[in-house]
Amino acid sequence: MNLAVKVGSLHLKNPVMPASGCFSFGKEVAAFYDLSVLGAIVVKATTLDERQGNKTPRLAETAAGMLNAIGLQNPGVERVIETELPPLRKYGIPIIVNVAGNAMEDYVQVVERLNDSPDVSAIELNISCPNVKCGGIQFGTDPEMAASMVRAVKRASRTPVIVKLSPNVTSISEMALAVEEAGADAISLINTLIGMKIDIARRAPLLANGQGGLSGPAIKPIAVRMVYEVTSHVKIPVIGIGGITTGEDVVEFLLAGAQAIQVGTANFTDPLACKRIIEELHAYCDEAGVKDINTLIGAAKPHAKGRFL
Amino acid sequence: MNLAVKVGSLHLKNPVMPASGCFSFGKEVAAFYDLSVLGAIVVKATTLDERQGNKTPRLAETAAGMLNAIGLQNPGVERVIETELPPLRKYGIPIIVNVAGNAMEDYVQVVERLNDSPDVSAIELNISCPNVKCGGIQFGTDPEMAASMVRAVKRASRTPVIVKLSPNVTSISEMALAVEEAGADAISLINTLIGMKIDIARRAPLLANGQGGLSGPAIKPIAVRMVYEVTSHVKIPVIGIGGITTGEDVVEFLLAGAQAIQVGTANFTDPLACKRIIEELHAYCDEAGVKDINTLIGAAKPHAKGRFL
Amino acid sequence: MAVQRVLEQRVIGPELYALTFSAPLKLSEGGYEPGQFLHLRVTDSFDFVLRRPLSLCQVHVERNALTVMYRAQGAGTRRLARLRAGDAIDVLGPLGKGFPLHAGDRRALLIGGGIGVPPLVELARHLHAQGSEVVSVIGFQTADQIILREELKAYGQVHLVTDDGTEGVRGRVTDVLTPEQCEGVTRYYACGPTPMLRAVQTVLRERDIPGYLSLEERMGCGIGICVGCVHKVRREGRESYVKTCVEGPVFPAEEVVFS
Amino acid sequence: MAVQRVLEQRVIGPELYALTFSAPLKLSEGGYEPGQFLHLRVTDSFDFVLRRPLSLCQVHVERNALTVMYRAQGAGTRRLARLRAGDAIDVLGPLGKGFPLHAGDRRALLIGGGIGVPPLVELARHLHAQGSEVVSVIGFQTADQIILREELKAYGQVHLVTDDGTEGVRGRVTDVLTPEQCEGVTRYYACGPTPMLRAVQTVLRERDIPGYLSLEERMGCGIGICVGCVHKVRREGRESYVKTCVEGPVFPAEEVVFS
Ligand SMILES: Cc1cc2nc3c(=O)[nH]c(=O)nc-3n(C[C@H](O)[C@H](O)[C@H](O)COP(=O)(O)OP(=O)(O)OC[C@H]3O[C@@H](n4cnc5c(N)ncnc54)[C@H](O)[C@@H]3O)c2cc1C
Ligand SMILES: Cc1cc2nc3c(=O)[nH]c(=O)nc-3n(C[C@H](O)[C@H](O)[C@H](O)COP(=O)(O)OP(=O)(O)OC[C@H]3O[C@@H](n4cnc5c(N)ncnc54)[C@H](O)[C@@H]3O)c2cc1C
Ligand SMILES: Cc1cc2nc3c(=O)[nH]c(=O)nc-3n(C[C@H](O)[C@H](O)[C@H](O)COP(=O)(O)O)c2cc1C
Ligand SMILES: Cc1cc2nc3c(=O)[nH]c(=O)nc-3n(C[C@H](O)[C@H](O)[C@H](O)COP(=O)(O)O)c2cc1C
Ligand code: FES
Ligand code: FES
Repeated sequence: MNLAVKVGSLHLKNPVMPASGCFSFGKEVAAFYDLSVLGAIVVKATTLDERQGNKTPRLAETAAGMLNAIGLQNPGVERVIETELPPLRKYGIPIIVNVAGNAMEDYVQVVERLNDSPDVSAIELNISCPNVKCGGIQFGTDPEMAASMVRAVKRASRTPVIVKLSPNVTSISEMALAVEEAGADAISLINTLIGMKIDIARRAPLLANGQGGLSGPAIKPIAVRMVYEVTSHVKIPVIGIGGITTGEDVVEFLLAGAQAIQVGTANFTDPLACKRIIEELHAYCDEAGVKDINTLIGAAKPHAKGRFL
Repeated sequence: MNLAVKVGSLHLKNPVMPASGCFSFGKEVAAFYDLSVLGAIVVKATTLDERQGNKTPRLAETAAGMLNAIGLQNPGVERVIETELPPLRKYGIPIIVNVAGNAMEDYVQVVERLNDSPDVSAIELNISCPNVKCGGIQFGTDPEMAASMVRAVKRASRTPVIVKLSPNVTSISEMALAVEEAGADAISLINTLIGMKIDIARRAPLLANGQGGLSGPAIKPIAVRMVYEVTSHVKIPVIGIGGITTGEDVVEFLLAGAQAIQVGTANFTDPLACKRIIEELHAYCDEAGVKDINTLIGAAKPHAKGRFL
Repeated sequence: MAVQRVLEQRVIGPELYALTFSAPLKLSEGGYEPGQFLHLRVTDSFDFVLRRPLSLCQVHVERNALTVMYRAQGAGTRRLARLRAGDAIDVLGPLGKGFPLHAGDRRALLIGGGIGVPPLVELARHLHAQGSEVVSVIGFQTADQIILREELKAYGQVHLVTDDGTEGVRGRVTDVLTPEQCEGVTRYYACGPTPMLRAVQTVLRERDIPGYLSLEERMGCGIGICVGCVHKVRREGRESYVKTCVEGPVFPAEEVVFS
Repeated sequence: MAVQRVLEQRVIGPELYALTFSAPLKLSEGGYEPGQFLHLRVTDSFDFVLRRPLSLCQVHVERNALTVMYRAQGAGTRRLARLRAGDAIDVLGPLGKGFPLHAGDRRALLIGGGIGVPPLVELARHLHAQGSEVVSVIGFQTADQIILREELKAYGQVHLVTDDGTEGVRGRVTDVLTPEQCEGVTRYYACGPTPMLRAVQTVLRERDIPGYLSLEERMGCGIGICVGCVHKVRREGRESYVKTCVEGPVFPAEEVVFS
């Protein structure tokens, strides 16, 4: 049975990778299992300089989901390159670095700096973080700004550029088409939806930041719809993200058109989540007689080649 | 203790009403309890002519929520006026008619026809139904189209016009400001988020319509955020909707700035939901020493007058 | 509707269960019809915002209890299967319109497929009580799926069919609905998967036998407020979608339109 | 991490519970510290995507079991309170850094507020075992909230404080931390609500006594991957947010910055 997929020029031994910000830089989870089972690893958003992030509380639980307002806390690109990435080499899997910033120059500078690291397989451009005042979400909601960002980063980057889109837009396809046109090598979606919880005891928003990003199983139907819609409009590969918790969830995203997927919140509920999901995916293919997982991709679309496999 | 609130010129004995499409025209739930306990009643979307709606399956369950693609099945405005509304008179509560259509003329004609009914207290303009090809969602995602629709309907309507907004937009405040400016008397939000579920056994979208509208507890954080945001920008009253299941959920929406709320999906889980929620709200106010529920409205905002009550 | 007590959960086959709970109404006073359904809340968790419709299978007047039989196929029914005697269960119903009885019927044909068989048991009891002869044709995928055969035998002849021939006649229920077999049948009642209902409708229309079909649509509310559960019917030459939860799940066979 | 068995659920006060379950590690081999926490999955439902952190309170080496004590305040802990002996529970941990022991300490002052008292019991046992004198100051809102007094008495003197004076001294724990009382104290350990920790830090800084604070921040993962649980610390003159789940929950008091 073949679980290997390609995302552009990236070869993944299976379509499962952790989502940025939900796996830190890998070392903590490495205490639970051998990370080489993963399709790839996506590390926490990296900015030019170190960031402290938002005040606490940064987390809230919601029905089948959670809100976070971390605010991009990270040690800055230098330390990421020097100390965080090298230990990941030994797993022999692609390392994708999620890049964030305020202005376009920040992004370009981070990407240029990452060019020098031998460990980076691709960058994931985070123009969709809802949790910082100038966290790039304006780039994530305006197709023209997104396109110019992608052009600038593509010019600067040695490695493939995956653009991570925000679901907080009227038309996700319009955003996707704009970044494809601008040269993106792949698209990942979705980032979190903007949400809020009020602490009725304190009569104030629960999160110190007021609002936060909603993730988890609650958002899965929105993510599946966006993957289905975007893959019907663009030709570049799409990585599906949102509420994935089981192997069957992965199948759902693949059928909707995703080439690969990322697991976020589920890592918090269960540190073994990615490993378990890969095993479940394997078991599913076994039972369903799927010889090559690529036959599932897009198979839920009308007239899909794979539809009646 | 006072639970009564005003939504513009509408006087509600309490802020709780069923959401459109989740209570039909009331008679079925009337077999479970006396509808006069409700703050108001909002009936199913009404179109000019009878509509059959979409093929089945029309429903799917999701984590803490559900998808629906009913497609505005309704008997048409004539029969609504003749047979559905008169039996509701006896409850002595405001009757709000949710109005939908394709073209602007449809909406205006329905509203004009409703002017003749003595039973209508207000209309709720549904420019946000995601489940029909021409169901008005284009009016719900473009501020200028929304504004022109509101102007036309305001000119035509004898009763107050509540505009129901779609959450599937980049900026909910922009939509809200546009309809306020165009003369809306109130805003209700949110309608459902567009979602999808894939049936992995059939390898096809589960709903006959492909995509559907996501509702239920899963969307509550998004709804609360939008209510908080919109009430920070507009002066007209806002009715909060999305995942409300308990009295405490109502309090959360009021604190976020909602003047009243609607209960949708919870009616399916529990036919007594609205009645129970009103009782829970009463009990909450009792315990928390809230003498007038209006003191809760917007109290979670910084510098809110009610904040430190 | 009210919170009831689980009295018994019994395994009756592979992934097949019989769940008995206290009735939300006083059964000795009637108030229920065979063919109606119960709308069960799975748990009080948000994992299941929708209830699950299961047909009324057996009525125990002495214990004032009801039994449903179901296959644990999806997440909700698998969760129901974890209930144990003593647990609470939120039960709405019985709901909908059941199988109408016609006092003059001499010979009633009951046709059930798989997990569509349960509502036929209570129906057979009522038909038998009114003096109608009851003939049941029940089909299953394979022998280990067979349920309620003995219960139906108590009221009349039972023809068993399995897809794979592991027991009874090999084939589909319609294979048994020969002209000879249908001789003298005054009315039929069918419940099972949609393809079976469609085939039964076609065959028995040819034989000019009136009957009823119990339809299976996904339900939201179960009480007529969500308009999710509709099925197409033809009445007075006009096709329209009607709510199966309140106007059905049982419909006169000639009304039902399969698309 | 592994699925464990609940051995006992005991009510120890109004909305207060002691939950004992099989340990996910071999306790006779060590591998835990007082002050560490267990990260419990509430149920396998999506109602609770986040685990709940509860301090290790008691270690039962013979039974290879652990006890946590908690207040059922929100939805998750209320659900935990429904667990019964024999139920399964998914336990991650013990996690984090606990209270460091200093062999030379003559007199250790343990300060606990409300549901912050539990981790002090295992700490007291360890301190007592190494020969340090243990003095505990524990505060509660009111008399019926008092927990673990007898358990702490087994290791030394206990000063009881209640907000309303229904038992012990009326007031706050800091009211008891007089210069006389602190006489000879070589180190303190505190766990409780943030306002208490802040007050304790201030008072004992004045008395020049070094100590440790166990902080309470909302946790996502509990293992260092979400960066949700941070608290501000000052190290070498520089303030930064550190993860309380891996670098804490216990920190040297002088590092902790309350804003
Ligand atoms: C009137 C009526 C009577 C029924 N009686 C019985 C019975 O006696 N025994 C029995 O085993 N089954 C019966 N069914 C089918 C039963 O309702 C479904 O098998 C069950 O709802 C599936 O739930 P799940 O949690 O296993 O699946 P999930 O896939 O988790 O269900 C998700 C949603 O889809 C709905 N759904 C999924 N499959 C079906 C289906 N086949 N029919 C209707 N809704 C479905 C569920 O109700 C739920 O809303 C009946 C259905 C209807 C409409
Ligand atoms: C290291 C550590 C040790 C703890 N030890 C104990 C203990 O031994 N006994 C005890 O009773 N409590 C302890 N707590 C507090 C306990 O974790 C919370 O009371 C509990 O998580 C609340 O969950 P809930 O389901 O009741 O509330 P909910 O409001 O449903 O919780 C929602 C979310 O907020 C978090 N949360 C809510 N209140 C708190 C809080 N006060 N602290 C941290 N997270 C919170 C929950 O973990 C959950 O993620 C400890 C907290 C930490 C950080
Ligand atoms: C705590 C937390 C931190 C996150 N940090 C980042 C981040 O740094 N960069 C990014 O692109 N996305 C970030 N995300 C978004 C996730 O990568 C993912 O897109 C989202 O959570 C949806 O997936 P899920 O439902 O599986 O969690 C974060 C999400 C969470 C919950
Ligand atoms: C089955 C169903 C039918 C609906 N029909 C309508 C409708 O006719 N008109 C409308 O404005 N909204 C309709 N809605 C949206 C609800 O009124 C409400 O805005 C939404 O469901 C969110 O609230 P909830 O989470 O409480 O369900 C419908 C929702 C559902 C679930
Ligand atoms: S199930 Fe809701 S109308 Fe029938
Ligand atoms: S709880 Fe996730 S990093 Fe500490």
